Amino acid sequence: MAGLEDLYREIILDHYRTPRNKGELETPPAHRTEGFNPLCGDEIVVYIDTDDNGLVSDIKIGGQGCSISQSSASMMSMAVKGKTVDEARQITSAFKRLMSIHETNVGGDGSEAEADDFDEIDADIDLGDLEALQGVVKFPTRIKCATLAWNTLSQAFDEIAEDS
Amino acid sequence: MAGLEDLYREIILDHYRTPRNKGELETPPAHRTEGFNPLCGDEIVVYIDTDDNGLVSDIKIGGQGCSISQSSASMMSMAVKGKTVDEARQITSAFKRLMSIHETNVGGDGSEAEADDFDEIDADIDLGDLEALQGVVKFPTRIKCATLAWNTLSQAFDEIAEDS
Amino acid sequence: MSTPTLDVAAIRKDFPILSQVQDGKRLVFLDSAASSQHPTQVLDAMNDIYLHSYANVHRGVYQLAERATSAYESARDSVARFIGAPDPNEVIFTKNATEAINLVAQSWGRQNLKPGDAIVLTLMEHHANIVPWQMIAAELDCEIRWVPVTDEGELDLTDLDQLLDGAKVFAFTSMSNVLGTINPVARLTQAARAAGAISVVDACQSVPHFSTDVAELGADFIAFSAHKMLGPSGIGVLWGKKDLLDAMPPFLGGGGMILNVTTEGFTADGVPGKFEAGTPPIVEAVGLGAAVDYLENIGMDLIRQHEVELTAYAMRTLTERVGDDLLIMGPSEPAARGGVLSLSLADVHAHDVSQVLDEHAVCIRPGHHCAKPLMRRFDVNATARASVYIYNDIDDIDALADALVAARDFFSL
Amino acid sequence: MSTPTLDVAAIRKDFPILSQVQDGKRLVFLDSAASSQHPTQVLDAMNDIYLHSYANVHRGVYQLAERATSAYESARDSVARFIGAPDPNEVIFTKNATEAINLVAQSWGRQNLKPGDAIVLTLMEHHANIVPWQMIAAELDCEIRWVPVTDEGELDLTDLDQLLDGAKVFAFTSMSNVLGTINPVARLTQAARAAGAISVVDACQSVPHFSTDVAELGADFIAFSAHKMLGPSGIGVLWGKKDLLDAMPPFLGGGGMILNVTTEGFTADGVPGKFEAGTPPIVEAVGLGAAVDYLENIGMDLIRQHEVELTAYAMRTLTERVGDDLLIMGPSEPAARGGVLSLSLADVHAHDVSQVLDEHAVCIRPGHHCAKPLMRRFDVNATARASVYIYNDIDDIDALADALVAARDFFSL
Ligand SMILES: Cc1ncc(COP(=O)(O)O)c(C=O)c1O
Ligand SMILES: Cc1ncc(COP(=O)(O)O)c(C=O)c1O
Repeated sequence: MAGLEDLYREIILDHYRTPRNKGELETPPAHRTEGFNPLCGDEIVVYIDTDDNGLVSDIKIGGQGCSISQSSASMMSMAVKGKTVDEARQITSAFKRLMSIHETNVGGDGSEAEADDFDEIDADIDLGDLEALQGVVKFPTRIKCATLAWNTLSQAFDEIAEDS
Repeated sequence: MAGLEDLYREIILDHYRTPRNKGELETPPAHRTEGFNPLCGDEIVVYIDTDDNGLVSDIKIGGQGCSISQSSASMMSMAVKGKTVDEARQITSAFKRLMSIHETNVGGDGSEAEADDFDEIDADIDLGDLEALQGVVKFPTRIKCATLAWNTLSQAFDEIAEDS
Repeated sequence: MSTPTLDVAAIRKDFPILSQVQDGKRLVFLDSAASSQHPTQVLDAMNDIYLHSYANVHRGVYQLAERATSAYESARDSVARFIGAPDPNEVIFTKNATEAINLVAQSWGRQNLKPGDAIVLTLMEHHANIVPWQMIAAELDCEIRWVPVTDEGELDLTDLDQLLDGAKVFAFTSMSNVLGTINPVARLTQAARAAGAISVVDACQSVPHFSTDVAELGADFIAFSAHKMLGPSGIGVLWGKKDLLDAMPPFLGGGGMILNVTTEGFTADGVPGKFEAGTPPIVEAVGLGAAVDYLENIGMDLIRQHEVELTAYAMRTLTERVGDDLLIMGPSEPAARGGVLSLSLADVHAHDVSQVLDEHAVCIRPGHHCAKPLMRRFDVNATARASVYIYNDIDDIDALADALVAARDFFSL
Repeated sequence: MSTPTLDVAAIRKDFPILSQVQDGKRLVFLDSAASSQHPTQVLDAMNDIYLHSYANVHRGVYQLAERATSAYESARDSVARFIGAPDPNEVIFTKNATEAINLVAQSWGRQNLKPGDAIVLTLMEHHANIVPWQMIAAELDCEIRWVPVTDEGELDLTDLDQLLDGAKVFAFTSMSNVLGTINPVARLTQAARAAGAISVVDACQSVPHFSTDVAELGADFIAFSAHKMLGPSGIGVLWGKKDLLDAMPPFLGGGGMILNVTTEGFTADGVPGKFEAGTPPIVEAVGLGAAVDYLENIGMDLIRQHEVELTAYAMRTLTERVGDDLLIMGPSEPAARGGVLSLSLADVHAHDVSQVLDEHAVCIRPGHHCAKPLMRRFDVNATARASVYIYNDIDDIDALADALVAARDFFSL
């Protein structure tokens, strides 16, 4: 049995207590996307600004949720800020693969992620702090907490692409 | 366990093989009502003529069904022909009480019949041949076969009363 | 004490799942408001059908089919008796309470609602008693009005008459699955009747816990689920007044709900058949019947008394042990509420609370409890909900208190 | 013989109900087309959940809830694999096949059908694949067209292209539950596609008996019920193509099918959640998963071969033993049909035949089999239907023949 320490690594609690990039951005110019975890009620609002070079020039996170969803959002904001949209999407894919081991067994979001070998595909992507969330896969119902912000980010990118 | 002889008394088979009052009546003046046993597909068509004195002056039975539903219809036609509508309704009630012992447990028709004491209430009504159908109560799913014609008759009386 | 009390130790013997040990700890199941556990009597009744008397119902002449049909219909009789329904044919078996409410919203609604008509709901409804109405309201262009909720977690009935003025439907819960609040059902159904509206009572949280008499409640429809009252998954109940049910068009079409079918059209059967299209939850009905027998055997009043006592003990103990960090939502008077406690532990999120509690083998439920409008009313996005039933005792409450203290300490407030 | 055959004796050991003795006679169960029996493996899987891992799904963090959720979702994976569905999220759990078809008729139908649109059905449909279409056709003023049936009991496809011309839906059965006729599903779905209609396949009688691959069938939707394939009552399956399901509005509203709910309205979740409002048939899904494992373990091809052999034996034996008094409806070639034999015994009514057969502990089903338009087509009002499955053997067929002879003699033709 996985213990609480596997889930609540210190760095996670730190991001939860002191979330980075918390707040709002003015819309427009920023884009605003809301995400829900239908099971527990967690809500994430992603505000995102992209510049003419396709860079994520700014990102802010709103909403409420558990330590896992909030810390994941906080770390995400740091990981993608200043990156190109393409890079941010790659990081998203890498993170979702990290989380995917049980996702198909908790159902509901239509994700078709499979238990790929993370290290092989993503060896060149550095998830940094985010790897602290790896322990979440041992708690299947919490995976959706960890991926909520990322799904919302993907949706935001999709909407931005459609708009332009 | 009740045996087949309890169900298929000779008189029942006789009515089944040689149904009385089989046929149709011209409508109008006759009234035509169809009844269905939704479970097995048996259909009964009752053609009925009432005269100015409230007598069932003629009755014919159409449709198809099993030995129980057909013989019950045949005996019914004999029992009510020449009787007043009120008498016919009384016979119907008496017969339905005879059949009611399990009816609430086979469901579906909304009948609220209870297991009244038949003899007490109906001592003065002579069901004649119809009592041969008493064995049916030991075969709960067949009760609906036996009551089909009678429910159709009641409906016919109701319709006639509404029309006039 | 001379008043009888519930013999929980004896009851627990009937629930093998509760003697489970999780990581060396006694399993503490406090999530019955979501779904309850099953006594062996219920499982045995279902196994007995599968092992000796299984067949499709209503259509066979052979003995297995007769036994299965009679077991299925006896379950209807038991449920009717349990809720005081005058006629077993008023009891419709659905797949869950949610389907029961959708049935009313769609079948009664499509026949009776017109553009501009008002449907009155309360802010403490479960999504099951909101979304079906929002769907039909959107389809038919009806208005939805909301009865507010006070800070104490009770319905604010100040403007009820205005809200009901001209309304066609008043749908409300008999007991909040979040706050534990017990609503004055008879008073509300009477107000609905006075306004010319039908009343639809979501009785999911009350039928399992107190004695129910549909005549006393005065409702037109009530809905509940077997899985919250010791019964199996896969079956719920709609009870409705016979004349209303008779007048309603069918909901789902198929076998078992017809009198006749031709290429030109179909003729629907009477109730309950009309609303039970397809092969029904046969064995599940038998399980529900056995659950009802089990509950009746204990006695609903004794069950209610036990839950009030346990709730009082819990409110006292949790407040003492966890102190000001803990907020218990809903009415402060145990006798005015059911055995459902929604907790907030300072700024530890409910999801995290539950996770720590699971380490202590304490099973509670975090989340919005399918009552998002209510959560928004209280400006929370999740609570940690503990709920009790006949098999819970003060040891369970003590374990909950211990675990909450541990959770608080883990997140070191 | 060197080809493998089904070890029926071994299989029967898994079905305790079949070792029952009725009035001193071996129970002969020949009504699996209505509902099949259950191997202990299926019952054990369900009891195991109830005894060790029961909780409501999708909403709890504690271990019971995680185990229950993962068991429920694994069942979805098993069903998806069993029918070759590319994505488990295309598998929607319903209460029965009837609900599955109503879901398509109402959700897809209300969104896509307009007055004057045509829906094509066949004359051999079960009411479950007729009435839902008649209901939506009446509501939206659509036309229903019927594919006729030949005297042999096959679909008469002569005018199929005309019938499909301009149609929006083609709904048909993969196998007749009365005639045993196996329809050329791939050809029919292709014709539907060519005409721009969606295809809805009632696969109730085929999924339990032959291997199914939704890609090969080319259908847009298929529906079937667990209780005809060794699974429990109370659960059915709708499979649909992902893009169609994604585009459809919800069917029932409530908990579990939403992303968000406010007083203003709701946002629906994605599939499968969108179509699974309320507490789903949790344990029933696990039972269905176990049934699927059991069937896969035997092998669907071997099952099909066994049923063809048994059907051939039955057609031969019954004709020899009962002679000209007996009429067997449907295709005369056993390999062209499933193991369903609708019998007419001269002028003895099916109900009476069944009654006599019950005296011999032979369980068959009399009636219209929820296919009244087909019965009318053949001008019968009831047939006596015997149907076989994996646990039947030639002894069962011999007992059926004996009992039919006795029935004929009892009514002394
Ligand atoms: C061909 C066919 N379609 C549909 C059904 C309906 O299935 P259910 O009653 O499980 O919904 C049946 C079984 O009765 C059937 O045989
Ligand atoms: C108050 C209330 N209403 C409705 C429901 C829905 O019940 P079900 O999911 O069994 O349909 C629940 C349970 O989740 C509930 O607590």
